[in-house]
Amino acid sequence: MNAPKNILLMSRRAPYGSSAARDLLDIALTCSVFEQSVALLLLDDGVLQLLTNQDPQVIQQKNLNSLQSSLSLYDIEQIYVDADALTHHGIRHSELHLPVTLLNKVEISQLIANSDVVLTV
Amino acid sequence: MNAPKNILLMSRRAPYGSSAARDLLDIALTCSVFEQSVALLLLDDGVLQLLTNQDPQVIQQKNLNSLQSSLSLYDIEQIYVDADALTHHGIRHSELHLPVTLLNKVEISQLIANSDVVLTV
Amino acid sequence: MIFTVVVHASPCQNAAPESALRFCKALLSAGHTLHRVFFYRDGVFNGNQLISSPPDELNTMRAWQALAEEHSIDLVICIAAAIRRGVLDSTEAKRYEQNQTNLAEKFNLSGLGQLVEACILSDRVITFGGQG
Amino acid sequence: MIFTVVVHASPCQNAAPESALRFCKALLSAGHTLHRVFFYRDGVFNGNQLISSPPDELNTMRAWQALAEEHSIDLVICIAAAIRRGVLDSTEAKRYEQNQTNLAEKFNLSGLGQLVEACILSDRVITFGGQG
Amino acid sequence: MTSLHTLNQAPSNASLMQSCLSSLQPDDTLLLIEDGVYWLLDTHRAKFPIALNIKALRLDAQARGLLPLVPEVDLIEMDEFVHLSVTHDKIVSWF
Amino acid sequence: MTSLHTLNQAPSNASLMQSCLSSLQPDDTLLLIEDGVYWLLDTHRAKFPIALNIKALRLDAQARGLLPLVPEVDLIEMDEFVHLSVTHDKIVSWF
Repeated sequence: MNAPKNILLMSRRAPYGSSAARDLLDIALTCSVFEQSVALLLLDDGVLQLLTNQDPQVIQQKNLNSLQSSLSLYDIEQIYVDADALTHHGIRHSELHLPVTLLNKVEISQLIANSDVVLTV
Repeated sequence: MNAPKNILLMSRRAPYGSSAARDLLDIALTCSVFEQSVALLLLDDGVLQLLTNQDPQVIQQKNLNSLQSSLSLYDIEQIYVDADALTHHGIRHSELHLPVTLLNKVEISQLIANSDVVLTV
Repeated sequence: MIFTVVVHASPCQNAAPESALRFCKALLSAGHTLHRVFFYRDGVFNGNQLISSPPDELNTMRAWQALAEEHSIDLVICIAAAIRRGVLDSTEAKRYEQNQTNLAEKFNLSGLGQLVEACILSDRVITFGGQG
Repeated sequence: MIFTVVVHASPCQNAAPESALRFCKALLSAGHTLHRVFFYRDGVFNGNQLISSPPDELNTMRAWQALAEEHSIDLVICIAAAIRRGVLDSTEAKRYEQNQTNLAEKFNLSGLGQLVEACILSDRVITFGGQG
Repeated sequence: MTSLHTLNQAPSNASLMQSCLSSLQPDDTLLLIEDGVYWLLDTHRAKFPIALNIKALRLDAQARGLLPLVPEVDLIEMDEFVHLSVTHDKIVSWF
Repeated sequence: MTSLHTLNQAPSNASLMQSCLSSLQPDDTLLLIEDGVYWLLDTHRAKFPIALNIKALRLDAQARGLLPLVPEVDLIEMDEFVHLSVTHDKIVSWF
């Protein structure tokens, strides 16, 4: 058995306009099932995936907030957010649905550097 | 028989990375067959569609320059290019494959205003 | 007024087809006429019969069919785009030597001329597209 | 080295699948191993049997098949993404009560676990994607 | 002739918004749909010209959790989308 | 660990390039592929840090008519793409 890898899942996409946010979560849950160390990194419009109060039933889509809430059940706790992107959108940390770690640009580049595999969605 | 409409076909996309450029030309030729007045407007990365010296055989795609050359056979002469976009990419008028009319932002907004139908690709 | 709606994006990965559907329903509710829905580029995947959606999600293909059923809407798929992407009725399947088909009922394959004709005959044309 | 290649985009509208193909050929020429090609999201359309391309254009689906034939490559299509988008083999067609199929030979439907397993077993993983 | 402009991409696509804004005539309307509704967030909206006629689809804003964060007065229903497409002479789609 | 970054979108997607550039470490390489090769045009390239290791796929540049317009020294073949993905510890794809 190989040692667990550090898999980083990265997304820059807003939710619902495309399926990227949901597809990212599906990979994350699968990584967890395979007992890999998985981290999520949300950049640019990707930070919008974490806004609270989502109500996508009105456009007949699954609620991402509910899926996000299940991440901790799978021991996925490393959720990293680009602090500059939050500022860019004028969103406060408290308006996010999950506990996250804010990173600056240098920390983001180090997170990428320290990962074994990076998957983009 | 209705009077011919002024149909404006607009694209902001670079060629080959997506099929937008080719799909735009296909609509243009069809408009001409239906004897409508058709104009092309290329904005942003769309101006890159007109670069000369394209050689997409190496990536097994059809050469857009050849398709573009056939536009005049269909009496499609109104090809408008965003002058600012050319400047942005540092491309000279002489590096374009077809004779085009350069427009500034005000002229672009007037061209859109004066069209009966605008189709985006 | 007479409307034509153009769809450039595939369902699942893109919200554009669902927006287009809601717009069609709203214009019909307001008493307007929907001359045609024209599916171009990756939009041709809207007419793929083989799509199955989870029970709590919208099946866009079935929703188009239901709309066509209720209001006799002309759902036209660009034939050239469909052949490149593999969305075939039985005529095209025969022509391209395929022994399976996947074009959903209520959708028809036809040429880009149907888009241009719709532009000529409609008071308003609106495109729903995505990146790519 | 052992590579895995991931493809997120559909052919026709997007250059990513063709880039992925060229990359696969180049790594095999260099003597590396291609553990798997995994098709996710709209990438599942790469395995649509019903695609026909004009004679002077690349048929990406056939090119993947030829690669798999020559080098025994594992071409895996994400089953959940494929069912939503309507790319079915005969088992799934039966399960979803469809009487046609369109999964091309040499491609196999399987779960996202095949992507994660590939990440574990490969030295390098590279994704080819597009907007959307 | 007037135009209704629709725009469906999130704020990282700044060049799309720039092209759209510079093509607007005074009597045109900009309608934000799908991921375009995020442009209503204060930090983005502040960059728009004051005289701009701007609206966004309520359904898309509600789906994305934006109702507490954006001005109620800018939100419209689907029937108003249809109405705007009738009262303007044509529709220009930015995507 | 070093990364090979690939980027495949044209210059109107400025925020993608910005995210990519700010995530680069000194020993990383940026490889422009597909529509990403347009970033090699002088006006765009001038904005990159001088120390950046940057390459672009020749096939994609040739297809798009860029050979007369971009520096020959930056162009690489497919086998060098594979080589770069071996000599870096992982690949990060920006699209």
